[in-house]
Amino acid sequence: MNYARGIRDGFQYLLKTYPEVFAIGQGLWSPWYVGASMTDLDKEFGTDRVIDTPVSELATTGAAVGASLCGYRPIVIHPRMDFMILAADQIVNQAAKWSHMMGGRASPAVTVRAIINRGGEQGAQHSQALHSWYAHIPGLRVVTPATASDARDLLIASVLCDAPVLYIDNRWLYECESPDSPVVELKLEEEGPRVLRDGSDVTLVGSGYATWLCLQAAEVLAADGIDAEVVDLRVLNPFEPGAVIRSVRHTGRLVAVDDGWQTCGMAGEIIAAVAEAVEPACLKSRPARITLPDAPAPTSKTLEAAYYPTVEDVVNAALAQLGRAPAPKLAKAS
Amino acid sequence: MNYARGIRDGFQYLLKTYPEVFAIGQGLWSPWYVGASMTDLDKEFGTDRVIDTPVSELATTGAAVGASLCGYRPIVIHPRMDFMILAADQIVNQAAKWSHMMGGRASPAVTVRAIINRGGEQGAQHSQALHSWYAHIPGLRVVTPATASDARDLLIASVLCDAPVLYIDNRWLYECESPDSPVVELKLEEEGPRVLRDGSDVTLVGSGYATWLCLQAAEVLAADGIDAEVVDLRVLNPFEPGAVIRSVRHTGRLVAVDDGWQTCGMAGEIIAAVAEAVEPACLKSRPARITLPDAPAPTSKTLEAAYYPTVEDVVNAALAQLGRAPAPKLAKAS
Amino acid sequence: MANPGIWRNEPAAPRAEPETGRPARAPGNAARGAVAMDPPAGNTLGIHDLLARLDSLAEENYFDGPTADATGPARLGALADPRCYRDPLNIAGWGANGLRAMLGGMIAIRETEIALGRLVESGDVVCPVHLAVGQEAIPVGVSHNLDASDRVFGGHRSHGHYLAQGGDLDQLFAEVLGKDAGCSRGMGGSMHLFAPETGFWGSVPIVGATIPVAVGAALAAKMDGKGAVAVAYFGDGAAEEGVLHEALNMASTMKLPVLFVCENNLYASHMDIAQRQPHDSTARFAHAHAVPAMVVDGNDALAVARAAGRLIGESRAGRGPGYLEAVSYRWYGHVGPDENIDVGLRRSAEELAAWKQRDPVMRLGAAMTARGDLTDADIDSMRADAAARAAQAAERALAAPYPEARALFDYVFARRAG
Amino acid sequence: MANPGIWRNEPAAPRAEPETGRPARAPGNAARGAVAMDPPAGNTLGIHDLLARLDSLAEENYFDGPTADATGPARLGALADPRCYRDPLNIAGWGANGLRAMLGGMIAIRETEIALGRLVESGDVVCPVHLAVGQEAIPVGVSHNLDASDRVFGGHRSHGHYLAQGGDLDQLFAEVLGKDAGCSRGMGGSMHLFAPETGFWGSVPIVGATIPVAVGAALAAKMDGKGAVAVAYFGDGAAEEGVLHEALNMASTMKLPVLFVCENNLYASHMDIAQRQPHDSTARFAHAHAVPAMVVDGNDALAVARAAGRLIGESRAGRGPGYLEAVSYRWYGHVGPDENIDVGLRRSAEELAAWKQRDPVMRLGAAMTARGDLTDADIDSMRADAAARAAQAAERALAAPYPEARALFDYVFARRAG
Ligand SMILES: Cc1ncc(C[n+]2csc(CCOP(=O)(O)OP(=O)(O)O)c2C)c(N)n1
Ligand SMILES: Cc1ncc(C[n+]2csc(CCOP(=O)(O)OP(=O)(O)O)c2C)c(N)n1
Ligand SMILES: [Mg+2]
Ligand SMILES: [Mg+2]
Repeated sequence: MNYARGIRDGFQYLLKTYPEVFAIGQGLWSPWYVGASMTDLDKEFGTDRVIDTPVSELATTGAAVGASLCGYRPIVIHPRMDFMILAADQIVNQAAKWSHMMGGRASPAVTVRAIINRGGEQGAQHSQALHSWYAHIPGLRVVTPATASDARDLLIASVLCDAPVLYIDNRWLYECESPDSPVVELKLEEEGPRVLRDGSDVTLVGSGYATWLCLQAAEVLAADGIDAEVVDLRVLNPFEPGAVIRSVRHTGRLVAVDDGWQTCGMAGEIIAAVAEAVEPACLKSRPARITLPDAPAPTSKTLEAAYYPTVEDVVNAALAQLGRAPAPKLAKAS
Repeated sequence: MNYARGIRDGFQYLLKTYPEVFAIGQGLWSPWYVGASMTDLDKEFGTDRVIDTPVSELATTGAAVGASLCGYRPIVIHPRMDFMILAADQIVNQAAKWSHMMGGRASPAVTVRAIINRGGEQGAQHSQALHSWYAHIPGLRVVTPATASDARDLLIASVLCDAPVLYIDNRWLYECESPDSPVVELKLEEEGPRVLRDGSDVTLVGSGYATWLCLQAAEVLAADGIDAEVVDLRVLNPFEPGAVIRSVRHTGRLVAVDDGWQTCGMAGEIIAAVAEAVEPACLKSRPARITLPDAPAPTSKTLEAAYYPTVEDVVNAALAQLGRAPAPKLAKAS
Repeated sequence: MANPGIWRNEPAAPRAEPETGRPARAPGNAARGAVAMDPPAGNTLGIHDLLARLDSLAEENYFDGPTADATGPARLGALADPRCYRDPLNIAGWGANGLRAMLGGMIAIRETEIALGRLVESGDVVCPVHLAVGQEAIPVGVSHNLDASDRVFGGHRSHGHYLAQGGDLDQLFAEVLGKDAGCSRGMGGSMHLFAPETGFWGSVPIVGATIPVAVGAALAAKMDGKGAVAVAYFGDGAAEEGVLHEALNMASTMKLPVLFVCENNLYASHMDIAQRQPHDSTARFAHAHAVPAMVVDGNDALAVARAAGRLIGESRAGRGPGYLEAVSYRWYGHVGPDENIDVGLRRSAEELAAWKQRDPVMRLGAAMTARGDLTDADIDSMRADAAARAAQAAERALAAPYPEARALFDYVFARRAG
Repeated sequence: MANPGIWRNEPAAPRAEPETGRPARAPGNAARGAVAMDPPAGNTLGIHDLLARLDSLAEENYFDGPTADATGPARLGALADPRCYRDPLNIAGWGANGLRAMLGGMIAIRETEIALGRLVESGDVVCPVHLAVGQEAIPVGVSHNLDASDRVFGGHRSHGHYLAQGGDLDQLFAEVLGKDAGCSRGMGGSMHLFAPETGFWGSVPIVGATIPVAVGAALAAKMDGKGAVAVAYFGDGAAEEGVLHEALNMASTMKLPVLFVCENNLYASHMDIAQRQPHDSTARFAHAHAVPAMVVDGNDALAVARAAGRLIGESRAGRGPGYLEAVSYRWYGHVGPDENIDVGLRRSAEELAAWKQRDPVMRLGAAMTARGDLTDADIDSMRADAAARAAQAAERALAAPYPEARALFDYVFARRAG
């Protein structure tokens, strides 16, 4: 099962099992908009439950919020996180706040699905990964699956959760395979960061595509006799740093990886949470972070290659933690 | 000179000195919208240069961006940062990116002024301080004056800067006084964090209203024989942590204070930047942060009192850094 | 036309004539003559009138730049003229009981808001309180056609919307005072009301925000298939937010059962509509999106009830959305009990005084006393009762406890009842 | 009406009749008869036609829910019918030189885009490339009325807008290939063009984003006081973004010199307009905001030039904004050179073939050869020249260097030239 298939299976399970679930968003009747992640769902479940929309991000999202107040569990799909900025009011001011503002009486059980769709020389307005923005907003659960089974099971958990959830997937992961597994209905409230690989030399932390970078880097490091522990965050908000803290207490070394920007981003949050919790004496070296550089996304292929973090960057940061020189040139990732 | 007067003096100086400057936004012809920070500017400079608008945050901001491309230096005013979320596309996708996307040829020299206007039981949609969000966006300078002279001089520097700037002021500071000073035209590119008070026991870092909390706390601590150094960030993006790092190297203790939320917020960024730069052995205790709790703003006065960080919170965090017990109950701040 | 005149088959109310020579309609209409202009029938404007007005606007304004002044004459004509529509309502065909309920509803809203205003003046209420005194006929007229299975959404000025749906009075006062007994458990205050048990599904103060939310509630209602409708209340200022247009397009394209109710009180905070829009009637937006619209005197509860009833009936029957523009005026200023007549705005004491003569309560009351449905003394005692109930609710709320500190965290993530 | 018929005093072009019995206008018009319907004069629709159409829409649709089907018949009538408007253009009154320039402009755009499409197919171009082959008459007609002091803004499909303003061909190819010699120094690609020296002030691919930006450029132009205008190009899909309405209202209220140009090609990516809007003409939005609008055959460069000229003239004279809806069709699919006719959309091979018969290049060319302005061989050689220029530009761009790595950081914060 690959990641795109995981998402599609999640939709299929939800639409089949729960009559109150529906999907709405731009491109749902299109052959290409959301990659292979929703192929023919409109045909399978009808255009009344898989609804394509006008080019109106804000009203579409608001409509999903409204339907969610009235007993439905809509999934509103934004084929690009960049466009979703136009809908931020409904996500941040409405969905995330209604429960609190109404004393727990309103339940906007809406799932907002945002797709990170970058690379391919698409440029600065078609490349953003703004998960850190939304992790900043209390009341909004933020979920970033890194594996195919999480892509499916966290989607299901998001939709079945009574709170608003932002579910973020990344098209660079669509072809990644995980072993087949049966569908499980997880309780999103109980999900959080998870150790995907044990190790004792250095802790690598990521989410979404950054987790994939960490896993690849751990392989490379293993070949070099270095034992990296990989923690996949999975849920960015509310952020529970416990698993990361435990891991760093054990390894004494931390590399936080994120495929978003640095300032006020998730990688910094990981380091801050660890620094607050772990005695300085426990740290064998200064924690490091790997993020996008402080620039909008370029288009030229040469600049794109320089822009996005690679497995090599993660490997080298880990080596630096251990006081080792950078590895010999690796093939460029992704 | 108080803070509101500082802002108004900044506008007056700009409108008088530079014919290409104009102000546009909701409430500019109103007697109450923007507090005392723009009183009668419409009368002084005419309604063609101080323009009130329909209730259209997105188009108003876009219009300011457009005018800024064509040789003007508009200031677009959002009387509440919460409402400005509706304009985020023009700030984040347009203003912040046009220069980069156009290879440095486009110069959106727009200043976006956002007002943090909270408290008074206004509730969750009328209380937000989202400076950390915008600090995450490359290409957008973010400025948060804490003193009356900065309120004026950083406004002027923002408007004269060729890049887009988000200038954030906080109504809780409007009555704060600074000594009178002559207007200076600063180069925003050269401004950054500044030590407002020297000390050697602990470093307190804040921006905007949080800086005021730090300064008050330093007074209280001084009475207790503790010498706190206070760093005022002033410019959140691009973030230059040098002054903070130097201070922490000196004191070995860090309390990062922010009046926004915690996850992926500015306080975490400060801690991360320090943790990355300072050898663990340099730190005498784990850095701490003080932020809003992870909840939307409440309305009830009792809950508001519990919600916002106070001088007492900062004092106690500093005491904890020094291994000391919390101070006896202080009067509630603000 | 499949059903000519469908919007006109109500008994025509007598039409108050302007006191001055100022014509109730812009002169362009008659002059052109190309559009058949029926004499105004009652105080509801049907689509033909609107198209005619649009046409006359074209004649006068679209092409002659120099006369198309942004601060030019009002296009709503008499509907926006406080010298018109002052007479007692035409209540022929309406039973006394129904009318008494509507009158009582308006009086209850008014007395409640006056009491809230006093709590603001006394300093007991701190949160922003937006009063709609003078606009009571709109929610009473609209809710006349709704029940608890419908889904009503409001904005920052929604006490009346909440009460007209049957929202609890004690819970309203408790909410405004930030008490745990409030309809939103004290977590929202005046601008965040919630009473889904009555069909009132929430108000929030981001202008325009509930418009698409109501469209979503209508989508849910359509999926439910039980004939419920959603209602979005918003103001003439909110009509400047792009989201209204996105919502109208979606509702129109998907044929959703939602009534857009624009309470056009001619002001958005400190700015009158002529400073913000090229035309003073917002129903033109409905037409642009092919949504049936009616424009009514918002100070006539019966006109509102009739028009809303017609549009809601169409929605319940599966024919898609409707748009009701109800023209009114708020007696108080933008926020709190200040009148906003001496703070440098274009709103004047004269304008306010004139609008007070177009009082929606008085006009219904006068018609009922004239017909003998009740006496002036009856009205006085209705008013006194309502005031007493409000005072009592205020007292109870003042004495009630604030939420516990844990409320700050307990409600961040809701769990659904079911 | 101060100046009756102001929008009609052009020589009327002969009107192509539909090949089938399908009427060019919806039947409601004639049936009602209340609005004086002139016979269509030329292929521009003035405001009266639009109001009449609005009226007929009301007749047929507003009230009869069941027939107001979201996927119902097109309201643009013949303008959206590819069986109409196929004849050679009426060029009476137009000089050969001017026409040759316009024809050459269209040919240059077409050959350039065909060459770009080939680079996509060969894999040399990676960035998304949105082709507007078939729509060349619109930018050529609009730019006919503009010069380098004006401010034109585009979107994701803007090669033609850039070229029609005189944007450099080499820089275009270099930009699409991400080379340092590009008009945006290789930092943007096809969707981010910039050539302020020609009056082309930028295109970006967030749909609708440049609409308010153009309004701001118009505000700047008004402040400059030199008679410049701004132009915002956008599509029928962009008209669903609320920001269009906010921008129209601002421009109308502030009387800003901006021309809104809606290139209505009846599709937004995979969805035809009937799936997204209740009506297929977007000019209704201009009317709603009291902005003068004209709807033209977007495959007739002269009709576009005339209408744009009229509206721009009004703007330059200080009379505020205008709205031009130009109906056309893109020969390629949404992105890249694929035709999108066999990928499960409602767009069919027949539809495409029919539209190719309404070719804007052929129709102008045929009229010119018929009058003897040039020969078929002349046209062939214009085409060959344009293709050769494009091929040359492509080659130069392919050989040009990429930006240096420091470009990633150098442009984050611009410094103004002055
Ligand atoms: C998005 C947003 N922008 C601005 C405001 C500030 N604001 C509050 S009420 C108001 C005026 C609304 O006018 P209208 O819609 O006519 O309603 P009315 O107050 O007249 O009932 C404004 C601009 C807001 N609350 N939300
Ligand atoms: C804000 C935003 N939403 C969605 C998209 C995806 N998108 C790109 S082009 C397009 C369709 C635009 O249609 P239209 O405006 O008619 O222009 P056309 O492609 O037909 O020229 C869409 C939805 C986008 N780029 N930006
Ligand atoms: Mg109003
Ligand atoms: Mg289109």
